[in-house]
Amino acid sequence: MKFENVIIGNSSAAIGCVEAIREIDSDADILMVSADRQAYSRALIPYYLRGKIELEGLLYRRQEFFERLNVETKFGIRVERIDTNKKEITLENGEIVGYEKLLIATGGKPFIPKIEGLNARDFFTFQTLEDVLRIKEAVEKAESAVILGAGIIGLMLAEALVEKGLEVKVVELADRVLAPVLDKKTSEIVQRKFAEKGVEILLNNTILEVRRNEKKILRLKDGREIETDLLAIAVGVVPNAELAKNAGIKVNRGIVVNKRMETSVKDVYAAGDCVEIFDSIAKTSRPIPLWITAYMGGRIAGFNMSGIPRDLSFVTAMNSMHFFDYYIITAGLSNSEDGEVISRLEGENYRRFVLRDGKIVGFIIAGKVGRAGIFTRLMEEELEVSGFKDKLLNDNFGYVDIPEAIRWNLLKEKVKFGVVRDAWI
Amino acid sequence: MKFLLKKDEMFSFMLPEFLVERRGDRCIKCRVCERQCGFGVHSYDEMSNTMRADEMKCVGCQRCAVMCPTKALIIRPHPSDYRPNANWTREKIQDLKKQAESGGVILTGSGCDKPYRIYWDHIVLNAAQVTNPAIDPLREPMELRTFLGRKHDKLEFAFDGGEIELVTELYPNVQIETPILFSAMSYGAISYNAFKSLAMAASEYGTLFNTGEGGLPKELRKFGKNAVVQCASGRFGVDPEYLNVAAVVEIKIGQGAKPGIGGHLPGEKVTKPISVTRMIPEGTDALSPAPQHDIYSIEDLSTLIYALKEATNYEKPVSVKIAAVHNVAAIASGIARAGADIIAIDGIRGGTGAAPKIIRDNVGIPIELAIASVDERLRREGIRNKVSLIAAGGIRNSADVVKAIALGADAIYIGTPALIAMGCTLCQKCHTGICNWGICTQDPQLSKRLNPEIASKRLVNLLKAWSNEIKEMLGAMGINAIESLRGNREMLRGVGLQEWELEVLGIKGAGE
Amino acid sequence: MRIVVKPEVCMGCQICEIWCLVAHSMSKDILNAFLLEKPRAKPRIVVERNPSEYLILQCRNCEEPKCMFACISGAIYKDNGVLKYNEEKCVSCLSCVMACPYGAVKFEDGKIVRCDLCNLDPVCVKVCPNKALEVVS
Amino acid sequence: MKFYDLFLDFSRKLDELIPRIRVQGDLAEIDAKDLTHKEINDLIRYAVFEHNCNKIRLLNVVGQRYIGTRIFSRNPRKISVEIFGYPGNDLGAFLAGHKIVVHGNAQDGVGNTMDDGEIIVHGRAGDVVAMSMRGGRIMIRDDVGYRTAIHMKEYKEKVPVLIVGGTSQDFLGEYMAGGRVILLGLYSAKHRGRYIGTGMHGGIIYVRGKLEPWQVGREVGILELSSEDFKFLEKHVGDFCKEFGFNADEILGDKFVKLLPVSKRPYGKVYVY
Amino acid sequence: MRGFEKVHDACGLFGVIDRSGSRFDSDMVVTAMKNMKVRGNGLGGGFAAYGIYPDFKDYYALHVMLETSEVRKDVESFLEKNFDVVNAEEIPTNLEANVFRPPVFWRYFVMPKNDEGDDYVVSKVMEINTKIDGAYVISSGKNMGVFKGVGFPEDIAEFFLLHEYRGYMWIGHSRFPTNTPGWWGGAHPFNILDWSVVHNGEISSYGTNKRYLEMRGYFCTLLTDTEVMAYAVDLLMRKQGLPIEIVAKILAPPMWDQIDRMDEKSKKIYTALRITYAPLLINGPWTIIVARHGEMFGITDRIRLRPITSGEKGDLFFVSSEEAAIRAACGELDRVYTPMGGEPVVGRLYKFEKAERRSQRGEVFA
Repeated sequence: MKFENVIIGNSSAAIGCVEAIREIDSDADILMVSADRQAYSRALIPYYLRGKIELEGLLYRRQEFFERLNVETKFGIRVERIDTNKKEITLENGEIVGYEKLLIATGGKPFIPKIEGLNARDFFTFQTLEDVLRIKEAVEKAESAVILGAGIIGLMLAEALVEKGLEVKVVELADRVLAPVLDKKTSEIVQRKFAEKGVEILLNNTILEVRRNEKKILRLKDGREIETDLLAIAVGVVPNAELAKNAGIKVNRGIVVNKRMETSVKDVYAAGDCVEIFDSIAKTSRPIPLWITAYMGGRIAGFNMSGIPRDLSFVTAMNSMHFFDYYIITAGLSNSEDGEVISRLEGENYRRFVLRDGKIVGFIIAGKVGRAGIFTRLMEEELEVSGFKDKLLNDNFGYVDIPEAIRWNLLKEKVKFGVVRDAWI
Repeated sequence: MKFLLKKDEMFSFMLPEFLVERRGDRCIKCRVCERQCGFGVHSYDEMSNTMRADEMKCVGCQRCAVMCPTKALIIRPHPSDYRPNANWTREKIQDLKKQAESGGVILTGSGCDKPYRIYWDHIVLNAAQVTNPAIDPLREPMELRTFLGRKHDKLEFAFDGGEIELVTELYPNVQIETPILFSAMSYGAISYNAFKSLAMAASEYGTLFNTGEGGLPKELRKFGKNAVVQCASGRFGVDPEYLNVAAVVEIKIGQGAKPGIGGHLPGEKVTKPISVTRMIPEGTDALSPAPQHDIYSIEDLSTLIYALKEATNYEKPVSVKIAAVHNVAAIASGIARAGADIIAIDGIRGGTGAAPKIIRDNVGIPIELAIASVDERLRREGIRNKVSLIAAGGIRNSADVVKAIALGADAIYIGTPALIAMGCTLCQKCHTGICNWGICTQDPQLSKRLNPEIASKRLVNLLKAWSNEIKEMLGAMGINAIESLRGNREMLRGVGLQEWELEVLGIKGAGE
Repeated sequence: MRIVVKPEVCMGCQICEIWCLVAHSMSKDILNAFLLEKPRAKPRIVVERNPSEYLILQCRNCEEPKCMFACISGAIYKDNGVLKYNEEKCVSCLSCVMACPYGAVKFEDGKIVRCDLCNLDPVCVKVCPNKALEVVS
Repeated sequence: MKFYDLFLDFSRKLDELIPRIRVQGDLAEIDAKDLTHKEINDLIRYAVFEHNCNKIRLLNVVGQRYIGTRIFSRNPRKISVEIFGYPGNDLGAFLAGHKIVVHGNAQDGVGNTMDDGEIIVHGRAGDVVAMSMRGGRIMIRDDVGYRTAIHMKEYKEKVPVLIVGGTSQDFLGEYMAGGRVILLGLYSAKHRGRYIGTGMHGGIIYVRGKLEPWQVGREVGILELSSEDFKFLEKHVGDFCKEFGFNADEILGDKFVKLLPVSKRPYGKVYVY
Repeated sequence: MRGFEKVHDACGLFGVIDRSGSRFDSDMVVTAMKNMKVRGNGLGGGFAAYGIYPDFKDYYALHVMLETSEVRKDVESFLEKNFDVVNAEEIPTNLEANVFRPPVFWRYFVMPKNDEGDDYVVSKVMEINTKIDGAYVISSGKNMGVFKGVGFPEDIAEFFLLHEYRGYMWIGHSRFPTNTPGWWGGAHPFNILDWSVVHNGEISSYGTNKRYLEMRGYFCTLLTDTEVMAYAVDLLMRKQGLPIEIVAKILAPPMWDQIDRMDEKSKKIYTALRITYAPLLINGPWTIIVARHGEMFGITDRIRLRPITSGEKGDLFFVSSEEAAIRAACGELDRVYTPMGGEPVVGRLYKFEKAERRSQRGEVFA
């Protein structure tokens, strides 16, 4: 059995890849192999836990999608190994499938720090459908929870658990929540939001040891011991790159890819949370585990796999998050102090821009998030904004505030390649 | 309107001219009226969540009433009035108060609105019955093509070798497909978009627009073959290329709305693009002297006519535009003999972008009488075919066009009807530089309101409609070419006119 | 297709916005939509205004729609070349707001508000008194 | 009363006139004796466009108008016309960048609405010299008449210049909206013109010699010259002296005054809306 | 200008010429007119005959209508003053004929004083018509004459004893005026010098045409629109020397859309004609027959709102409102032709053949 395109994984990058291939070529055969039984959206996990959506709602693309796009699927099957010489993959059931082009989109996996006494049954992670089903069950019996890690996932889980009536504590090693993306002011607002809901956030702290009686007893760095029914670990995600590594593909922190999403081995592409990629703003290669980055990476890989050379031109970290209806959007070097920083805080509305050489390299917009995408665009275009930088801080900043000479050029859509005709649910 | 205390202003004794009524059950507070009023009449008050109106500022242009999505606005003359007085009308009292408060000469825009007799409304047309057939213009040919320029008394042919050769060399003539031209409205007086709309419409329909005295912007020179370019006392934008791209060169001596008065485009209207076209620095007053300072006599006019013919290599008809004044017939005769190919005569009701009100309303004579007496005079002298006559000022519909041509005009200039077609409501505030319809303004935000694509289409529709109506009237008379109407006063009869008026018009009374 | 504004003739009257609201109201009647319906329908058009300028923006129906790429729930999708939005699937994560380079996706009263192109017969284009909006393919 | 077209009816066809022209390479010489205005310009066009002449010499000119007016073409070729005799009114009207030199006196309307180029008169000129002139330069060796430089205008780098060796009669620079006029007053101690610069709202008039305040319109202020003004005068007066054989240093050594409009908007307050 | 009444009429026209130049009597023309009796209503009839005064062929024959006998003195003293009168006589009439209140007709054979020519004659005719109340010159050509009045054509023929004249060319007219009282001067043909015109129709452009002709020195005095035809033809053909083929294109020009489709040369000529002679476009429904010595032509308006037919038999050439009238006069024909609107049909003496060939070769007027 041999396919022109084989995709390992079925999440964002994989879907992006399939949709791109089909824009170019309606005939090429595609096989999608994934350990997951269904193509669901991991980013929706917290919403499911909160009951905002039903299980059905987790499905990013339904099975009909694959039929309609004529994609052969082998879901619920793990890939054992890749042989890049023979251009074959071996599945866990022993089946061998040949490929002409291969996309590795194996995603990421939760990072579990070393904690004394911790074993797998003691804690939950919060990434997969299995995880959330387990948590859902556990929540029914639990009264209290401790979450290690005050990142986006940790805090969203905290919000969900508070809503379920649990007494929640969050333990965070850094001196504030969301330290990698928020500055002090926004962190404080978020902390205040959680405090108002009774969530205790233990900063500059971590769990050193887990012990058990009826409940779990956690010994913290500051020496305190706290009891909890439920422990969740959400300190981050790391690339799931073993498969690639074993196949002899170059891996640093993640699978190394270039702008065309090509790995070190010919005809093997990689995209999504499993790769490390060049951050156009931070000017360094690193894993950027974001939904849109994964989708775009997969999409670019799809074009290149179909013989259409195309680069992923702009990548940087960007996040949209919300806690107790407080919305925050960040991008780039959002909390950097290195450069010209302009900001305005009014109540809980906050805008902060980091400028270098008159160009935006990062921003935080919180409260009235308005039309934050415009700033991402300005970053991507590397537009000199010093001429109107004061206006950036207005809640209703828009294209009208950009000088007319460049405004209309910006409003032209720059289609690099590919026209999306259809993308079904 | 903020009902705030005012300081440092002379308390005004003026009454508001218009009443702004807002129907509460209709107003959705969408604030379209506020955004549409260049005069700042409407405003929204947040505290009371109401729309307000400052009626002192309202000019009755009806922009808000038209644009209001729920038609919640009624703008009508203000019912507050002085004691009725046939002598001291409201207008007279208001003008006087305005002068008492300012000490200025009152300026106004648009044409004279005084009730001098409108002769068009006292002239009726003929139609064929029984003895000759009326012609159905929808199915049979009906010709409105008109040529403007000097005509020969006779043609000479040579019959060499069996071939017929035309020996006579024709004078330059310009062909138009309907005897209706757009009158002079300069870029500066009207907005770029309005100006461009006129050019586009003239070009599409095959007639002419008139640049007025403000020049022709470079990018619009492609419309030159449909342009009458003016050479007026200010000589703005007059360069050799301007003269040579045109279809007709017109010397502007006078204007019906302000005979004997020069032009004055205030410095604030001389924006960058205007200054490029007029070739004067930005912000400078563009002054057009009352006379042309190289024309103090009829010989001097002749000098300029031939200077322009020289400058254009005798390829273009030269027109002379004058205001209709008391001895217009003798003046026209002189102009014809001075070498003009076309004489345009502008009557007392002709429009203007700005004129002293006292002049506009009191100087000049109606075009009906002027055109009749000029035509008759030129015929008596045997030189009617030496010039084409264009009647202007106060033409309101196609019947007026037909009557003017039957009185003796070759073609008609329309200014105000063209403006109305584009949206003008004759609020007479052209001179303020604020025009809510985007026509008579240089404010870039206001001029945007006139989309040349729409406005030119409206103008073409106007020309089409009038031309079709003219064809209907011609058909009814049993005539199938406009030249058979020209000077055909048999087709006219007067109603309710005195003997002297019939005599001047050269028509019989109805029933005679 | 895409709705674009011709800035040289857009006069900022916002009549497009008013009728957009009506088109997305329950009653489709301007008076009811504004005066009676609670909550009032939301116009999809983005009107930018500062003291001296204005700009009307509709969804550009991008050929490569970033909002769709960013959408984590599949609520934004394309159907036969037209971007569509399924409110039921949306979890208001605001990824689309973050991604849309034109700021054409609005977030108002906890809901994503975005242009639906009125089933390819956009009301805003029809009502524009100055033909400043046009549909281009 | 018979009707005549003053030009077409009295002008002969070009074919009849061709013997009047002598072409020698680049130069065409035309004997203008008894020729009409139109005939002269017909011949000039013939020389310029049929024979590609760039230099025209007109002999025996007496009163023929519009000389040089009809050489406009989209081709920017510059023609030089030398006139011997007494050209008539509107010499170089609408002139499109060409050069005209007159050996004799000129009449009214020299350079009327002239666009660009140069007119040099070795003698005097009549009324309305440089009316509505928009560019180029006119140099008159002797005096000029009424309403000189009326409504002269300028735009950006296109600044017309008029230099008069003698003096001017009344209404010099009326309505003037731009450009530069230099009045050298070489032949009399005093200027006699009145209403100078009335309605003036742009441009500069330089006057050498004495000027009483009553001679100047109320829209005009009398100022001292700056170093920039002197630089300007040096160039143009220098050219003038070279052309007509005067001593520039001597002339420039004398006192000049500068007339400037006090407002770009002289009538802004007269009207109410 | 005021006091004028335009006459609206619908009429019968007829013309016949013997191209060899042989003279013949009035029989054919009277028969033909009688045949078209229903086209008239007895309020007007008339004839023009060419070649009838061979004895005085170098003198202008003035047929003068005198409404009263007193006015004759004024006319005769005016004539004495301006002409050498070689013969003066009352035109013989039959007072028994069925006509309505006939005036008196005199004819004078005259020669202008001081060797003056045609223009002089025209101006003197205009002077009599406008200045001498009650006197009208109804024809003024050489070796020809007009006989017309109020009555049916055959009655007019009888009144004027027409069978006693012999000419090589005759035209006739039967009139149906609708709104003017019968007036002898208003009957057709209209004549100036040797130009005679009979007309069927109504000229909608009358006011335009009349005012243009007035500018050229023609004054319309006969209270009918046909007059402008006669004067227009006189102006164009006699004064300006244009051939009938060109005159036809002035009176009834092609439509602009037709001109737009022509080749450049023709377009230029037709455009020149239309713009120069625009006031002489004769608009409305009409057919005319125009005669002068040596030739006769018929033409209609450009969209042919009134009828015309021509016919040939041997040397004879006919133009008529109806084919039946020609056949009534002549029986079998060699050729019958109905021209297009605005297309002239021409009958000429053979001795003018050269001119005829010339015009036929002028292809643009084909």
